[in-house]
Amino acid sequence: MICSIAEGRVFAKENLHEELPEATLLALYRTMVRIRRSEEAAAALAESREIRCPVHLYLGQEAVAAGINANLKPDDYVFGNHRSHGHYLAKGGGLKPMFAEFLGKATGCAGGRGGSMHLIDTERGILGTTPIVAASIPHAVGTALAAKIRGQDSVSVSFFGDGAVEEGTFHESVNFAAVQNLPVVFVCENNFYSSHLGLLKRRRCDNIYEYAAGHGIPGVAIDGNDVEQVYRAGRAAIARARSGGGPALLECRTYRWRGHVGPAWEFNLGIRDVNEVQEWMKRCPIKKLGERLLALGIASQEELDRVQSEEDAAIAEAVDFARVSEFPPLETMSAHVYA
Amino acid sequence: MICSIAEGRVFAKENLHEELPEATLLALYRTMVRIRRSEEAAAALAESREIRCPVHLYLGQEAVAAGINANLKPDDYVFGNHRSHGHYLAKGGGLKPMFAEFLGKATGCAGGRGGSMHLIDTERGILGTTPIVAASIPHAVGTALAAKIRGQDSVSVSFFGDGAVEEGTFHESVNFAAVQNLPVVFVCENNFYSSHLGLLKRRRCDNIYEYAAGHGIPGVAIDGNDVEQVYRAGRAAIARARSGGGPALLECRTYRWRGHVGPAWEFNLGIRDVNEVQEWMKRCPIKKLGERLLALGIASQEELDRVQSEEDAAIAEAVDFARVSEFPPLETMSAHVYA
Amino acid sequence: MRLLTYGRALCEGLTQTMDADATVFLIGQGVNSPWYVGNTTEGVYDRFGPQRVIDTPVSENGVTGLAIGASMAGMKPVVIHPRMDFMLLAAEQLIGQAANWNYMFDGQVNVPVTIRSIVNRGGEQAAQHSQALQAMYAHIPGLKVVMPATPRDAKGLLIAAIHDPNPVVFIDDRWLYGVEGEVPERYFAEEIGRAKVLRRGTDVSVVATSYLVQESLAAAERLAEAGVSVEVVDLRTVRPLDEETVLESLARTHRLVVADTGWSMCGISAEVAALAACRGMYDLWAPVERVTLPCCPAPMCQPHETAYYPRASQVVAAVYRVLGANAVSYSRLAAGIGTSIPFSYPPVSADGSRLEAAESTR
Amino acid sequence: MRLLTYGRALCEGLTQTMDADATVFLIGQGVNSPWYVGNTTEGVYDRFGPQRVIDTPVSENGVTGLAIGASMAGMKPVVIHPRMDFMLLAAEQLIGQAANWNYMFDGQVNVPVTIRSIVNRGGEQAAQHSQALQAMYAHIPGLKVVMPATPRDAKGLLIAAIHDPNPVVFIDDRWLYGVEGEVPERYFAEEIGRAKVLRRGTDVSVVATSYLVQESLAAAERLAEAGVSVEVVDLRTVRPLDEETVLESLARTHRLVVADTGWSMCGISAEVAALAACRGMYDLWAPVERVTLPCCPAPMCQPHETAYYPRASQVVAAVYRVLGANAVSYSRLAAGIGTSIPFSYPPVSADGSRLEAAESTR
Ligand SMILES: Cc1ncc(C[n+]2csc(CCOP(=O)(O)OP(=O)(O)O)c2C)c(N)n1
Ligand SMILES: Cc1ncc(C[n+]2csc(CCOP(=O)(O)OP(=O)(O)O)c2C)c(N)n1
Ligand SMILES: [Mg+2]
Ligand SMILES: [Mg+2]
Repeated sequence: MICSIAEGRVFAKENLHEELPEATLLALYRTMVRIRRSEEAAAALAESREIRCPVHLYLGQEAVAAGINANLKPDDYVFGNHRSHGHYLAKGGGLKPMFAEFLGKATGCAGGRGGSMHLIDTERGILGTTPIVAASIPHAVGTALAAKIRGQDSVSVSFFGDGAVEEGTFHESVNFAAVQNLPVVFVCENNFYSSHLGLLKRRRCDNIYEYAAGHGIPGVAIDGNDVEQVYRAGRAAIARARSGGGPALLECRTYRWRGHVGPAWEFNLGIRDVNEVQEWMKRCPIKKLGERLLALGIASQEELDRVQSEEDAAIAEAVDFARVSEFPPLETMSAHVYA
Repeated sequence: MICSIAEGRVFAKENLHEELPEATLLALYRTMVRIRRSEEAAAALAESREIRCPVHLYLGQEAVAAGINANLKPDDYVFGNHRSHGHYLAKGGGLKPMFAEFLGKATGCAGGRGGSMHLIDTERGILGTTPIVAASIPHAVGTALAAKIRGQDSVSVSFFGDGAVEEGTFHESVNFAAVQNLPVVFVCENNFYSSHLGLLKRRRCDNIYEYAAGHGIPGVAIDGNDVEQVYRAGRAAIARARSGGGPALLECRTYRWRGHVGPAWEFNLGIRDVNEVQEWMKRCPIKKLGERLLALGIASQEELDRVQSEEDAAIAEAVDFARVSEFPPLETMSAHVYA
Repeated sequence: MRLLTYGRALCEGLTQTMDADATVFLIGQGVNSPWYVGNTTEGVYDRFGPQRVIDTPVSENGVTGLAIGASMAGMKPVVIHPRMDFMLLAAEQLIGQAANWNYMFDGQVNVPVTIRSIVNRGGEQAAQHSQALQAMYAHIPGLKVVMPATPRDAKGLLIAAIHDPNPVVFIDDRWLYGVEGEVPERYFAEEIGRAKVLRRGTDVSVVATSYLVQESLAAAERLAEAGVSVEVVDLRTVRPLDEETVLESLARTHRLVVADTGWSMCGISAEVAALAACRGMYDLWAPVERVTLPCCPAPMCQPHETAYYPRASQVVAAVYRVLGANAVSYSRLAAGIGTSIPFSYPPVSADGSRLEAAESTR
Repeated sequence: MRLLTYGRALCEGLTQTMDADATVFLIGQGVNSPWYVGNTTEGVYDRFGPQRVIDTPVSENGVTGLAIGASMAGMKPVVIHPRMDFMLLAAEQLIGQAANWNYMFDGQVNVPVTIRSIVNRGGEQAAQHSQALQAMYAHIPGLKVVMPATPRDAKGLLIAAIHDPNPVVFIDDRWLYGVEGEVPERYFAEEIGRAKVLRRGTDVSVVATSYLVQESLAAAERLAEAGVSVEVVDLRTVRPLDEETVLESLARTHRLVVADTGWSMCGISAEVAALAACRGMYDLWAPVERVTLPCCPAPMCQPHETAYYPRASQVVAAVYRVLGANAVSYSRLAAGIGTSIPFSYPPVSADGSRLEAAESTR
């Protein structure tokens, strides 16, 4: 379902249709389940007000984070936004530090100073997510520039939403990466909404990938609910970037199931139709891959269920860990203003 | 020489090849000569340090301002940048207030508070030029929005350089105008340099007009040294905007003869080649139209010379006027901070 | 008089102005959303339609710039930035363009734009969703900056801001939206640039902004029970600053606490303290105290967040500190300029400890 | 010691740091142009090549943001904004991102970026090419702001800024580029956060920033001829502010003039005056005087421009004003707290008129 490829600037075609190894498919499945089940746990904790900080759930978009991150090494960089639980987990971030951070505990990945919108795991190339729309796009360009200057082969991936392309910073970043030929992949998760506003209330056409042509780099729109397609496109773009081919823009078309922030579903608010949500839920990326795995005989239903129960157990453990952890001491409030 | 038209979003084709009436051609010629000769006068005054404020000369780009503005009514809005002498004159701004402003005199169009980079003529829809790159692009979108809200048929034109498309503000403005379908025409004067940097040091491809497609509006690249082509493309875009068709992007490919700022030629500084400048000077827009007028028998050489001597006389008068004018009184320094 | 909440007062002011003046329009992120702006634009879209109520893409600089452009053409746009943090992206258009335009063009084109800038903090939103940056804008000639603290001012100053021929940064704090107070039903404007003494007192002046006005009033109430008479001055406008009202209050009480919702350094509290040092020095009997945010970004976790934001108790403590201070300069005494009559406010021990202890038992 | 101009000192500091540390790179508009940055990057491109000296598109927010990103990855970028005005476009990345990062992530990722921000004014460039916005950045916890006034500091503080693990806004004024002074040839750093007494004096302290330090030194020279002993304190760093050095000076001289190159309201001069009101009040014998830009944008025409920028003569006039002031508060006298010994500095008449008249004949 590749809608368009900017003329004369294509990925190698064969890469986009290759069958993926079983182990890869199983790993993708597990990652998506981990994200799905932790988001559901987070939703419940937010509903019960145990989580008090704003949580922007990734439910429905799991294929994007899973498919892209599976192509990255620990020293590749990933930058996200307000909706980054999935990016963090898919890059290898731990469940315990994540849930502890949601609760503002000292054991949280940001020491209880960030909350859900500020996840970090320096060991895994996550140098911090920021909820200011588009603000992290130049950061990803910067780590790519650092890699280039140092002669490292790290690639940077910038995850952002369809709303972020409305910020000029997006264009400034892409243009700079293009002219400097930097190893960065721009992944736009087009879920068709920016908080309460649908895509066509904010732009004239549904054609985000076309910005790539203007900036002189490859751009493709892909089915962001098909993790295999995301994986292949990500692999091609990342390999190209790593080998000096420069940046690319992937528009992954997907959908967030819940409302913009918090656990609510956002029906009947004049924002979106129940039917629309249900249509997209039928295209659940986990169900889709699960059915493939069953059909190809790669896994049995039992094995798939086991993945889920294993992840559930880890999540339950993480939530307990978070609950029993302490808040940071009051005296540390003013610490770390300066390094 | 239309390089490309964003697919499915075209101007009416026939408009682009029609012969222009004699009076129009003669008026375009006069406007270009007025700009040319005042810029040369300004260059001389800057060389002798009579003008002390920075002057960004429009020499070589005259066809763009002349061709576009000839399609505008007095209550259409025009916004410019640091290099706006031509925009101001072509929209009907007076020579006396312009030269007086260059010298910082109370009789200047901005009362001696702006200088060359801040020209204004509210009677002619010039609400002020600003030298902050790209800053006036949203202003033009705003006057277009005002016209739309009021049900006025004014069109806004935004003039900016190839450097300005590197500012995110450009994209934010175009996207907003597109989604709101506003009567604004974006005129990018691609003179291939942003101060000391050539185009391909700042972007990967020479394809500015392609941004239009990403934003879902028509975009064309035209020969900015051919005033007839500029006039026709401007007319089509302006008429389309006026009749509710929405915005368009015109990339006018042209060249500035002098250096970025001031009267110097900027040769042998490692910035640009003498040959390149000479090549472009051969494609002088005034010479080109002059030859057409002679060939078509619309004007004799004598008549063309007369245009120049009339303009020269008016310019000399304006310079004298500026010289004998007074500075604004010292007590007014702090006036007008608030309206 | 009719009671109204601050949030509804904002909405009423906006609606009445849009009714009265067809050149007013509303633009910004979330102006037609159930969340971004609380109840402050309720019903406005239904009443005025998509031409005059424009929900925008996420493009702060562009949108602010185009509102500025529209205002040059004679419109009176109200731009909403649902968080002051996001407005940083529009700093160039506000500071570089709007503030300079009227001056730069000799008064020929003014920029009657109103920027409604919402401070929206707490709720464990952390550092990037909590900033109160009034000082940035108050620093700039050409801008006006208003910070209503009461429902009446929310309405009256919003109406004034929209009609003001200059760019006005109108800062409202969501913590105030639920505050109820008397608000005239009629269409009226409060004067921009006037502070107001909300409570008369004799012992100390507390000059405050925004929600800290409410906290200062609460502090004054508590202190009155302890026999301390506090004058509360609501600045209302931070640029232009109503220096005379502050100085008059200082001349009456001789002691000054400044309470501002932003940071201290080069903040509003600095300017008011500087005013005392420059123009009120002879009236000042004790060092000025500043109640501001601590010198760090907003924390996230609940205990830190609770400690971070100053409340009435911090104002009370600051009042005790200024009351406990001596009114005479030892350096001047040493130089033989002054007598040795240490002065301290009657019910307070020299270091203020007695009353502070009493306070802590509340 | 070797003499060097301020501009060349900047260049030497940069070059030595890039020699010493491979993680340092230079990025910004015009870093390799003959105009934008004067002579402050001369030879740097030839020495370090296009990998480490990157001239950029006109994209202030993006470029600042990517430098911040590179610094998170362990690089030490130096971003040049050839005019502080243009840097407004990068306000969100600086204030929203860089300043908060280390705090928000519990000290795990710091942002060692240096923002060289050039104040470039005069030359009839008008309002949008003249701004000196140090106060905006000084207001923000998490940022450091340095403003070297001498060639030695230009080099030493630049080296310190680049090595500082925090985001540092380094502000240099092109009016200083030609100033010559002693600069060590060796690779050295000055400490960020320390003010310096550049001239000892007993009658009044002039606390100044950037080029107004040079003007204040000139003023002190003139005033010395008139028998007035001026202490000149160069702030050097405006955030963190070296409060102790200022207060010590005030404790010695008891009179304070603050001279800052920016606007007054909520400016650096406000903070220093507030410091006197809050922590130096007992030492203060006269109202504080502030020497700043007038409360308007930069004008264009030559007579206005000349009048607009404060110079040594404004510092001299301010010194006379503080010397002419009384050291005793009449309000305290009236309240019976203080004696009635009006105090005025020996060679000055009560209203300062005698010496001011003398001055005006120079
Ligand atoms: C600069 C800025 N402006 C506005 C916001 C408020 N905001 C938070 S999330 C969001 C929507 C972003 O939409 P999109 O990028 O599509 O991401 P999604 O929420 O769909 O994942 C907005 C407008 C913000 N955080 N930062
Ligand atoms: C925001 C901003 N950044 C940088 C500058 C400095 N500057 C002035 S003109 C200019 C070049 C602009 O190039 P272009 O837009 O192509 O216009 P041209 O000079 O070629 O007409 C630059 C970078 C500025 N004025 N404003
Ligand atoms: Mg979205
Ligand atoms: Mg150009």
